[in-house]
Order: sequence, then C-alpha cells, then structure tokens
Amino acid sequence: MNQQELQALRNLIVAHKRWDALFGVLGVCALMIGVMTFMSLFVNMAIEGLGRIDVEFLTSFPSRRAAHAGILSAWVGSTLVMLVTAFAAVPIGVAAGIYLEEYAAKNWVTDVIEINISNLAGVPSIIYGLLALGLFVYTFGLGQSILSAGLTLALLILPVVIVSTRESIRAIPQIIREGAYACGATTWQVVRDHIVPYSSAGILTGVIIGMARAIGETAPIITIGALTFIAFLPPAPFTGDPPAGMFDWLFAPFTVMPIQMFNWTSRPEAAFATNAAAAGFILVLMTLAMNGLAIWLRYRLRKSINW
Amino acid sequence: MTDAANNEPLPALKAEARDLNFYYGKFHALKNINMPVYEKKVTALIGPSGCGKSTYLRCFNRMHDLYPGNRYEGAIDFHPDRTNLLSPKVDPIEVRMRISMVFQKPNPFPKSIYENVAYGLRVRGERSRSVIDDKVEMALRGAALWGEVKDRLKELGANLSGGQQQRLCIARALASDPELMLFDEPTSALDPIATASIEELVSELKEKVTVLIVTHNMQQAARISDFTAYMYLGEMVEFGVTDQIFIKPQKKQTEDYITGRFG
Amino acid sequence: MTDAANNEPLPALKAEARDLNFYYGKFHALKNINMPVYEKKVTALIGPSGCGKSTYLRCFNRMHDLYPGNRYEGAIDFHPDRTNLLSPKVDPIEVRMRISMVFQKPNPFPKSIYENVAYGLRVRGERSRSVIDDKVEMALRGAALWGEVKDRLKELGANLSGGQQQRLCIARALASDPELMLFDEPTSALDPIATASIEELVSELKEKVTVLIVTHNMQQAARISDFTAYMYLGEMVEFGVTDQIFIKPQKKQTEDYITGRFG
Amino acid sequence: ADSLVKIDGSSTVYPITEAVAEEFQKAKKNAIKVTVGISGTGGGFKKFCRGETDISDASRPILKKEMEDCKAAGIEYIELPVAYDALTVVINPKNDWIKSLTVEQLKTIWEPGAQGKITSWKQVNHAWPDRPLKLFGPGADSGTFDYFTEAVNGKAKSSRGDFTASEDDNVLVQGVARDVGGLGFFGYAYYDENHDKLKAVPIVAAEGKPAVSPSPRTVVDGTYQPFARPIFIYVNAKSAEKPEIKEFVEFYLKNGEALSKDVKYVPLPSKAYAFNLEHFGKRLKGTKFGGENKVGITIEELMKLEAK
Amino acid sequence: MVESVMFLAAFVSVFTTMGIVYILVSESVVFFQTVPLFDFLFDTQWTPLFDDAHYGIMVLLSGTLTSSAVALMVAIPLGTIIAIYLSEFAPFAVREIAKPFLELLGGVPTIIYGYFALVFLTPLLQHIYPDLPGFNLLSAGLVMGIMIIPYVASLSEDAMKAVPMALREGSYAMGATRLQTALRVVMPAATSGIASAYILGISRAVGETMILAVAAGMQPNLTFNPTEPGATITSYIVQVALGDLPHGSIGYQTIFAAGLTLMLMTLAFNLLGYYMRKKFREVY
Ligand SMILES: Nc1ncnc2c1ncn2[C@@H]1O[C@H](COP(=O)(O)OP(=O)(O)OP(=O)(O)O)[C@@H](O)[C@H]1O
Ligand SMILES: Nc1ncnc2c1ncn2[C@@H]1O[C@H](COP(=O)(O)OP(=O)(O)OP(=O)(O)O)[C@@H](O)[C@H]1O
Ligand SMILES: [Mg+2]
Ligand SMILES: [Mg+2]
Repeated sequence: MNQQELQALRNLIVAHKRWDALFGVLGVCALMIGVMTFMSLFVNMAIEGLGRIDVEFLTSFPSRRAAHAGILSAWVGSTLVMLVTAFAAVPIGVAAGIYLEEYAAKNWVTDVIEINISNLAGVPSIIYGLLALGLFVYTFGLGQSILSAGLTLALLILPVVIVSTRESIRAIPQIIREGAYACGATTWQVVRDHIVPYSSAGILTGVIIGMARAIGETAPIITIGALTFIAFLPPAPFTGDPPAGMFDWLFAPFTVMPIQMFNWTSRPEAAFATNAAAAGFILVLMTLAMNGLAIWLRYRLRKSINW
Repeated sequence: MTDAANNEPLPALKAEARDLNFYYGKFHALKNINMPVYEKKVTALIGPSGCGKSTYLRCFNRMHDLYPGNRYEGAIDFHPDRTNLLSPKVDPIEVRMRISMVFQKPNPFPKSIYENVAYGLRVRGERSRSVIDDKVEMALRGAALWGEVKDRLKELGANLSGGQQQRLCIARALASDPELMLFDEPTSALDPIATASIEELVSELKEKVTVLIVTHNMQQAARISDFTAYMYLGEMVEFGVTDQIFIKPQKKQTEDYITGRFG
Repeated sequence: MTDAANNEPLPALKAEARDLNFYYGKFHALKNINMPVYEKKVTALIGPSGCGKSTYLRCFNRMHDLYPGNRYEGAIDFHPDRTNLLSPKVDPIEVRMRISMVFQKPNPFPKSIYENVAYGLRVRGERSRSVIDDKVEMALRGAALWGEVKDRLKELGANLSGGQQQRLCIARALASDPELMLFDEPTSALDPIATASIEELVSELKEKVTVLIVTHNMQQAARISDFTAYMYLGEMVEFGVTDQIFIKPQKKQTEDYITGRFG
Repeated sequence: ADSLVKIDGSSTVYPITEAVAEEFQKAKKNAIKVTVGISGTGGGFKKFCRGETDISDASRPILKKEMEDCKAAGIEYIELPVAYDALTVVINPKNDWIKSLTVEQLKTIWEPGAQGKITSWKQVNHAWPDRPLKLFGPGADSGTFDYFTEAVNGKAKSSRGDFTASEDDNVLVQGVARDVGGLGFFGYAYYDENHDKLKAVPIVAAEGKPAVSPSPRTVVDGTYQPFARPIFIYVNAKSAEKPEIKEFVEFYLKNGEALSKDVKYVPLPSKAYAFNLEHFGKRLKGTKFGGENKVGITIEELMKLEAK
Repeated sequence: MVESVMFLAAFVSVFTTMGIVYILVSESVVFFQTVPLFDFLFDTQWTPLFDDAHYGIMVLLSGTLTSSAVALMVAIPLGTIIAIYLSEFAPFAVREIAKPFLELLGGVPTIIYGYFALVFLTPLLQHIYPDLPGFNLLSAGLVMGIMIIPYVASLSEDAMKAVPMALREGSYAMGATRLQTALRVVMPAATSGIASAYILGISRAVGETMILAVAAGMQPNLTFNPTEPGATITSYIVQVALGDLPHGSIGYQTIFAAGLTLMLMTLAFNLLGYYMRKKFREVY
C-alpha cells in the first residue's frame, strides 16, 4: 500500500471514528436521561420527605394528624405480604423452572406451559388484581388478608422467578450434568446435588428482583380492596398456639406501603403530602436495598463460580 | 474384523457391540458397528473429527438417553452377565453405575475435592463415613493424585490445575469400582506434561479395569492402547491389535488416515 | 533464527516481529518473539495447545485491543512502509483494513452470502453497486465458492455447510484486498473433505497474498507452508523453512513435538 | 380472639371514621382493634350486605338495590348521620369574571347535552370572556358525583362525560389551580386546605336567593344550598349487640362533633349527636330515605326525618 | 412423584391463565348480555357510569394506544441506544454501574412516577406549551416511557451480549468501527431478542396503571392527540375499583369487559413476540 492510499485510508478512518464518538456521546446522554430522571425523582422525594423521617415515623400508626402519623402498620404489612409472596413464589417458581429445564419432554404440553409463562410475564398487574379479587377473595374466601395479597403478588412475580431460575440453571454447563449422570445419579439426585446448589445464587437474585417489583405494586392491591387505617399489628408470624394459631397472621387485616402512600396523597391537608413523600422515599429505599442486594449477589456469583 | 494375523490368544471379552446403529433424530450417526472390547485392555478409538467416536463411546453408558430424539438399534453385550446395555429394559442408571466415564474437558463439580470423589458413592446411598473415606483415598491414589491433594481435600476441585482436575475426574470415575471406563479425548485440553501423566495413568489402570478411549492423537493411541479401532463416517473401518493397525493396516482408508493424508 | 542451511535466496520481508512481548493482564503470554514473515509465502505456526500461537497471530491485527488489560511490548514492522503495527499511534482499524483474518470456527454474519462478502467494502464506505458486485464475485472466485453459491447470493450465510462457511469467511477476508491474511486453525472444525479444499485454497492464495496460519495439525503445516515456526510456552523455539523443520529440526524440543512425543 | 371492629366504605367519610378509630383505640389502650378501609360507598355496602363488615361508611343514603341485597342476606342496619359535607364548587383564583354561579348556570355547564358543545365560558354567560372551559370532578362512580349531578341536573349520574375525573381530589385541586378557565367540585375539606390556590364560588340556590359561600356556618344555618349533604355510618344491627361495636358507635357519636371539626368537616349540631345516640340506644333499624338520595336537605329536616 | 409435583408447579402458570380467563370471561358474559358486542366495539363514547350509558371501548383503547405510543417513542429509541452503548461502547466500569442504576429505574413504584409526571413534568411542559392541560396523555406517556427504558434496554442488552464474540471479532477484523459492528452485525444477530424486549416494553406500556390514573386525567376521550387528557383501560379499572360502585352492577362488570380487552391485547402482543422469537431464532 503506498503512502497516498494509506493517507486516504487514514482520512476515512478518522471520518468513521467521528461517528463512533458521536454515538458514544449519544449513549451517555440517553443513559443520563434515565439516571437523571431517577435522581431528580429521588432527590425530589428526599427534599420533601426526609425531614419527616424519624424513629417515630417508623413506629407510629396512621393518624388523622399528619405530624403523628407513621408507617408502622404499612411497613410491617408490606414485610409480611412479601414473606407470603416469597414462600409461595419461590418453591413454585423454582420447581417450575427446574421442571422445564431438567424434566420436561419436548411436547405440546411443555410448549403450552412455556407460552403461558412468557404470556403471564406481560399480563398487566391490574389483571392479576381482578383475578385475585374473584378467586382468592371471593371464591376461596380468603378475604382481604395478608394471604390473599401475598398470593396475588406471588402469581405476579412467578414468571420472573421461573425465568431467572431457568437462566441460572442454563448457565450450568452441560458437562457438569453429564458428569453427574455418568456417576449413575438419577435426575432427582442431579437436581438436588448439583442443579439447585449451583443455581441458588442466580435464583435468589431473580427472586429479589421480583420482590422489589412486587413491593411497589399498588394496582392489584387496590383491586383486592385495600384497608387503610390499621392501628395495630398482625400477630407475629408462627408464634400463636400451634398448629392453627401459628397461621393467624395470614388472615389478619393489613395495609401496605404503596396504599398508605396513595391514601396520604389524596388527603386534603398539605402536611400529608409530606408524609406521602416520606413514605415514598422509604419505599424507594426498600426497593433500592433489594435491588442493591440482588446486584451484589449477581456480582458475587460472577466472581465465585467460573465454569 | 478381529485380526487373524495376531498370534497371541485373545483375552476375555468385556463388551461387544453387535450391529449397533445409532440415530440423532433422523441423522444416522453410527452404522452397523460390530466390535469387541477386551477385558483389562485399553482399546483406542481413532478417526477424523465427526466420524462418530464420541457418539459410539457414549452409547456404552447410555449418555444419549439424556437427550430426546436419540435412538439405538442393535446391542452392546456386557460381559460376564451379557446384559444388553442398550435394552430399554435395562435402566441407564444401572449401566452408568457399572461403567464410568471421563470427559474431554475436566468437569469437576464445584464442590470440595473430597466430595467430588465421594459423589459416586453418595449416589449409591453410601453413608458410612469410614467406607467413603477409604474409597476416596483409594481412588485418589489410583488416580495418582493422593500425594498432591491429601492435605487439601476440603478445597474446591476447581482450584486444581487442569491436569489435576482431569485426574480428579478419573478418581471420581474410579471410586465406584467401575468395570469399564470410558475416556473421551481426556487429554485434548491439557498441556504436554499433564498429558503424559494421564497417559501413564491410563496404562496403569488396565491392571484393574477395562478401558475404552477416544483420542484424536494417533501417537497417543499407539503409545497407550492394546487394540485400536478406526472409524470413518459412522462406520467401523478397521479394528485390530494396535501395533498392527499402525504398522500394517489392512484398509487403504486407515493407512491414509494414519499417514496423515487427511484430517 | 533464520536458517543458514537454506540455499535459496530469502524472499522479501512482509512483516517482522521484533522483541515482541505480550501480556494478558499479568500473564506473560508471549516472550521475546523475533520472527520474519516473508512476502507471498505461507508461514505456519505450530506448537502444543496453549503455547501462544493464537495470541501471537492476533497481535498482527491488534485483536487484543478489543479486550481490556492486554498489553503489547516490542514491535511488528509491516513492510514495505515499515509501520509498526503495535504502535499506539497506529489505529487498529487501519491495521485491520490491511490485514484480514479467518477464524477457527467459521463465523459468517447473520446476513446474506453477498452481504457477508461485501462487508469489508461497506465498512470502507464503498457504495457503488457495480464495484461491490465485481469485488464480491472476485472474492468468491478466489475462495473457490463462486460456482457453488452464485445462484443463491441472497441466502443466509449460515445456510451453507461448515466448509462452505469457512470459504465464505475467506472470501470475506479476501474481498478487501488484504496484504496479509491470518488463519487461526481454519480447518479444525471441518471434515476431511472441506479441510482438503481449504488447504488447497491457502496454497493458491500465496500467489497474491502473504499468509500466516496457525495449525495444530503437523501434516497440514508440512503440506501447505513454506516456513514453519514452532512455539512452546510463549516462546519461539524454532523458525525455518518447513521442509527442514520437519526433516531436521535443530532443537531437541521441536523434534520431540514433531515426532509426537507429546501433545 | 381479639375484639375487632371492621369498617369499610366511602372515602369521604373515611377521615372522620379514621379520627374516631384512632382516638377510640387510644382510649381503649388497644384492647379493641379497629380497621377502616376505603372501597367506596357502593363497595362498602356490598361487603356490608354480605356480613363482612360491622360498619359501613356512606356518603349517601343506602339505595334500593343495596337494601334488597341486605335483606336477602338477613342483614339489618341502623342508619346514623355523622356529619355534613359541603360540596364546594371551585375556580381558579385568577378567574375574575365569576362572582357567583346559579344552579341553573351549573346545569348549563354540566348537563349531558353540554358535552362537546359548551366549551367556553362565553357560552354560559355572554358577559364572560371566551376562555376555554376546563371541567374537573370526582369519578362517575363516587357518591359526591351522584349528589352533584342529582342536585344540578336532577338525576344522579346524569352528566356530560368530557371532564377530567379523578378519585383523588388533590388531583382535581391541581387541575383547577393550574387552569385559569378551570372549574371543579369536591368536598369542603379540600377547599379549606387549599384556599390559597382556589376560589370557592358562592352559589345561588334559586332565582332571587342570595349567593352563599360554603362555610361551616352557612351549612349549619341551612343557607348553603343545595350542596350541603349529610354523610352516614350504617351499623350492622347484629354486630351492634357486641359490646365492642356498641362501645365504638357510642364513642363515635359522643366525639363525632369535635373530631369532624378536627378533620375539616362540618359537624352536626350537638343536639343531633345526642339525638343519634338515643336513636342508636333504641336500635331503630332501617333507612329514613326510602332507598333514594334527597338533595338539599337541611339539618333541621334531617333531624325531623330521623325522628320519625 | 417428584416429577409430578414439579409438573404441577409448572402448570400453575396455566392455571393462572385459566383463572384469569375464567374470571374475565364469566363476568364479561353477563356484561355482553346487556351490551351488544357491536356497541362495545364501535360506539364512540365511553360513559358506562353515567345516566346515559355508552360502552364504546374504542375510547379507552385510544387512550391506551396513544399513551403507549408516546411511551414507546421514548423507551424504544432510548432503550436501544442505551443497550448498544452498554453492550458495545461502555467501558466495563460504566456498564457495571449503569446497569443496576437502570434497573432501579424499573423498580421505582409506578405510583411515584405518576406524581412525578403530574407535579413535575406537566408544569415543565406547560412552560413550553402553555396550552397543555394539567392532565394529559403526553406527560404520563413520557414518564411511562422512562419507566419502561430499563425493560427495553436491559433485555436488548442481554440479547446483544449473547451474540458470540466470534461475530464481533469477525467484524472488527474487517476494520469495522464500533458503531459499524454494533449496527451491522450485532443488532441483526440479536434481532429476535431485541424484538422480544420491545414486545415486553409494549406489554408494560399497555398494562401500566398508576401513572395514567394519576397523571392522564381519566377523561374518556376518543382522541389520538397526546396533548389531551384521556382515560385508559387500566386507569378505568382502578378508578372503578376505588369508587362507590355496587358490585354486580353493569358498571362494575364493565371493568371485566375492559380487562378482557386488555388481556386479549397483551396476549396478542405476547404471541406475536413468541412467534418472532421462534421465527428469528438466532442463527449465530
Ligand atoms: N447431538 C447431536 N445431534 C445431531 N448430530 C450430532 C449430535 N452430536 C453429534 N452429531 C453428529 O454426529 C456425528 C458424529 O459426531 P461425534 O461427536 O461422535 O464425532 P467425533 O468423532 O467424536 O468427533 P470429534 O473428534 O470432533 O469429537 C457428527 O457428524 C456430528 O455432527
Ligand atoms: N484472554 C486471556 N486471558 C488470559 N490468558 C489467556 C487468554 N487467552 C489465552 N490465554 C492464555 O495464554 C496462553 C496462550 O494461549 P493461546 O490461545 O494463544 O494458545 P494456542 O497456542 O492458540 O492454543 P490452542 O492450540 O489451544 O488454540 C495460554 O496459556 C492461555 O491460557
Ligand atoms: Mg468427540
Ligand atoms: Mg489457538
């Protein structure tokens, strides 16, 4: 290649790289739009609500006086609902994921299940609310209880759990599976000894991400019929007289963070808006913490098992 | 297929493929294979890439059962009891408990060295700590790894070097006293030194166990095996005593391959 | 390093590695490599797995720049203009436009056959349909693929067989008139027939272009190359005219490798 | 095990009930638990008539359909008015052309026939500027909306549909506060909290009557017409036999006056609460409204009605 | 045994769908006994709760489609750009920090976004368009778009990351720049993954509730103009769920008919996505 051609080539490259640089800037801008929105949202809420957050706010029940109102019943309710959600969604989701990856034959039943799962992932949450209202609240007679809400949200996050289970199972190299089978293990032994332990961190990540989404869900809980004023806590889980009393909490009335927030935003007194911002801030912190945990787990995971 | 030119008396049969055909769905991967595997000998499978060596090997422990759409025809008789390994009546788990396998890439479980070796025993439901301890030690000695790892049995198997990992996998395969061991290119992912140690090990193994090994390295086949089978496009072209296959193959195709005219 | 025993006059230099060192992060993968690449000749790189053949080859087109933490030291001079390919001042894109590469596994883009071959031209901003048409045809002819695909240029590249895909990748590499072509084990994923056709192609290519090829198959190196370099553990052990390396290597290590004492 | 008082229903009544529940639990040292939900008057009656709740908050009297449901399920109830709500018509403070509105004018604006036609203030009154008319109101499924449409258009739910509806009254506040041509209506409490952002329109009930602004005083003296309306709780008669419910209701009636003032509602006169307490003591069952809403009822009339 | 238990777990998804369909259809059947399907589909007014009731679902659909279109016009380009940037351009550290940040954006409760649209974005937009009403599909749609970005970006990025390095190397080896590689090789190779990311984005947009309930005005308005207020299927459903409507009334049943419409829509999108994934299955 002669000097002249080389120079032409270099000019071309400079021109092309300009586009690269331009796109780089575009990418950063696009990212910034997202990040800035989040920041302004967060800061906005922090400015409005931060002053209101103290121990009293966390340990008080709702009240007609904004300055005395707190979110005790709301965060306890959210926590308990999440507990039910996790207890329901994790076993079902993980079992379903394992079934599809390790057991299912390739036939139309499996196809139907697969289509269903990907479809459910796109079903609007409000539709789950309608389902829960008809099914859990009335047909099964569970009422507007922690159990109903927890199960509803469990159904809502089930696709997330199933998908992340399947993904982390798929990340296990086939040769590990073959190695185990070659030792004479049954499918169940392979699942128990290998699949579940090696994919647990990934599954956990999915569960947490799902839960972070569930904790902020408002619409389905509104549809079930939300209680708003609760100035007492449900019985502590698993403490009542066994066996029946232990599960009293499941049927207890409850409220959750987004509902509390929603209620406060619709109150006439401006002071309640501050409460709502404070509750919103804590709610976002809760989802932040959960997402953060998931991110950390994923990071750990990537470091630990390197196939 | 067996060679008439060989003067030594043939050893006892350990297994025998009879009219074996194998299909990946519609693809006919193994065609009418007939081949003996002799007891306490090393039999090498050679042939160009894609000729069906791995496919054939994996028939012996019914690995193909793990995937849908695969189909066996014919039989592999397993001696002395003459069980047909491929019979649908025979549980693949039973087959795999009697026949163990070492893979191309070392695939230790992400568990401790000890647990890796003990896995075959655990699968069998063995619980006695002392029995397991003994067998683990024996297997690790058998895989010439005991000296290197005896003080770090609790460490992750993945912390070992590639060659050590492969020996760990051999120990895992050994621990459950297999009657036949299958090796699928066990050294192709290893460096020369690790390769040499595995080769030595395989040669030693045949005192206790029958070995069937796939290799793409003809020198390796020549060095370690007693019998060699040359496959091409799913067919068993030639089978015989190793020295003869390499020195005086009966088929032109085999000769072409061995002299490096293709592959 | 060049062989004094060779009587023919040496051809012109196309490239020359001088004191080349390469690091994957902390790992010192290439150690002080000095080696000439002669114009319009085929130079083969051989050596056991992990010795650094691919690493070395990928220095020539700055492929390592794609990944963080990699570091070059020394130089690869590219003739006639004596550009140092590794100099940070030289844009890797420029290097790659002049030096093309064919990979181990065929990697056609998910585009039509035509677009695959045209890719290098499009990347250069070529728009003229007729120029592209001409070059595509020329490249496909050069890769001995024109006859097979001329009626199906609109089909996806992935629809071709493995060997055809690899030839497609060669055509792609050819289309932009490279001065040097790098091949990294281009036949190791192919069957014997496809291998033979690629080998033939490489031998023909050297009429127009300089070729540097990595292979794990010594017979292949012997068949197609003019010069051979034997690498071991990141070092260039021996370089010379192919016939001499295979018949009378100067180093014991090379001999051991070539006679199959390890690997 | 624990004694529990379950209340659900209207969001309008909610603040008062919440205040009562809060004080009641405090007074009882949490020995009795109270829950208050918001599922709307209709949703509340639905649950009430299934026997799921003890008390139903209602921003309107029980309707025929709901009476039938309750009857079918064998549920009897005691109707107790607890406070007054003054529906307030608000405009933007920058709106300088409106001094008062007659019910007739409101009808011009809100009647079903106005949909898509009455879009400018000028069309309501020629003297007013040609500014776009932006309407805000509560959702068509709320008691407030029913009351307003009945009072203005003569028939519940009879209204134009092209207005911005929200269950959240703050959203309506925002809307009117931002739009110079905005007009909206909602409960007095929201106006009271936001009187710096909004202007309440004095209402002329009928030709020749004076324009009256909403305030506790004008509600109690019966001059703010027709938008003052009573709000109720309905107590399940069977539940009322339980001591905790009985205690709660008595507490409600005894403290209702102070507490409704506290949450910016207009309390009934003191004697009305005493009267209600007596009423409750006698367990007088059923409704006095015969299954329909009555518009523009004053406190005097209400008490007369309840006394029957 | 184990297998059947696991099968049942997997089948829960099918039961859920069946449950949803059963609930929606059984209530809708009652609804359609009163309201002819023709009116439902072709009436141009939606006033089921008014005295003069009309049941034209088109009105709600127009709101749903308009707000979704606005949202997607934000989310798809930005999401795609971010995905390309993160997958092909960003240094490792930026990606490690930015991705979780984006996911947080998807984790913020949507009701918070609703108020953000109402009290922050709308006034901001009113500075630019003084005529913009306080409630409009535009600002709700924009905020919704931002909320959806992470779904689109993250899934598209996964799809692009899954494109084998060999293809990228092939492109770079030809002298392509990053942008050329991204647009000409990586994107086409990841088509099916990107398409399903878009489809999930669409489903999210169509099904989003609280943002619209708070910021879009809940005004049933047959319009495709985003600067007008409007009601969507979802916001109508919460509105009724929060309201004073007696259960069992025709007004109450409308939410199931509307829900059924919504479900059918998302089902159609998801099936489309499934089909696209099948059809354009990556052929690396
Ligand atoms: N799962 C599969 N489905 C369909 N065909 C397969 C499958 N696995 C292998 N094959 C085909 O079967 C033939 C034999 O493959 P096999 O892996 O047994 O070859 P091999 O001799 O082991 O080659 P190598 O030396 O490359 O390992 C090949 O043509 C291959 O493409
Ligand atoms: N990305 C990487 N990071 C760190 N080390 C690497 C990386 N790639 C290769 N290596 C190491 O560099 C050494 C040389 O690798 P290289 O791939 O060049 O070997 P090779 O001679 O091409 O082997 P093969 O014949 O198996 O392809 C090996 O020890 C390998 O483990
Ligand atoms: Mg193989
Ligand atoms: Mg290599």
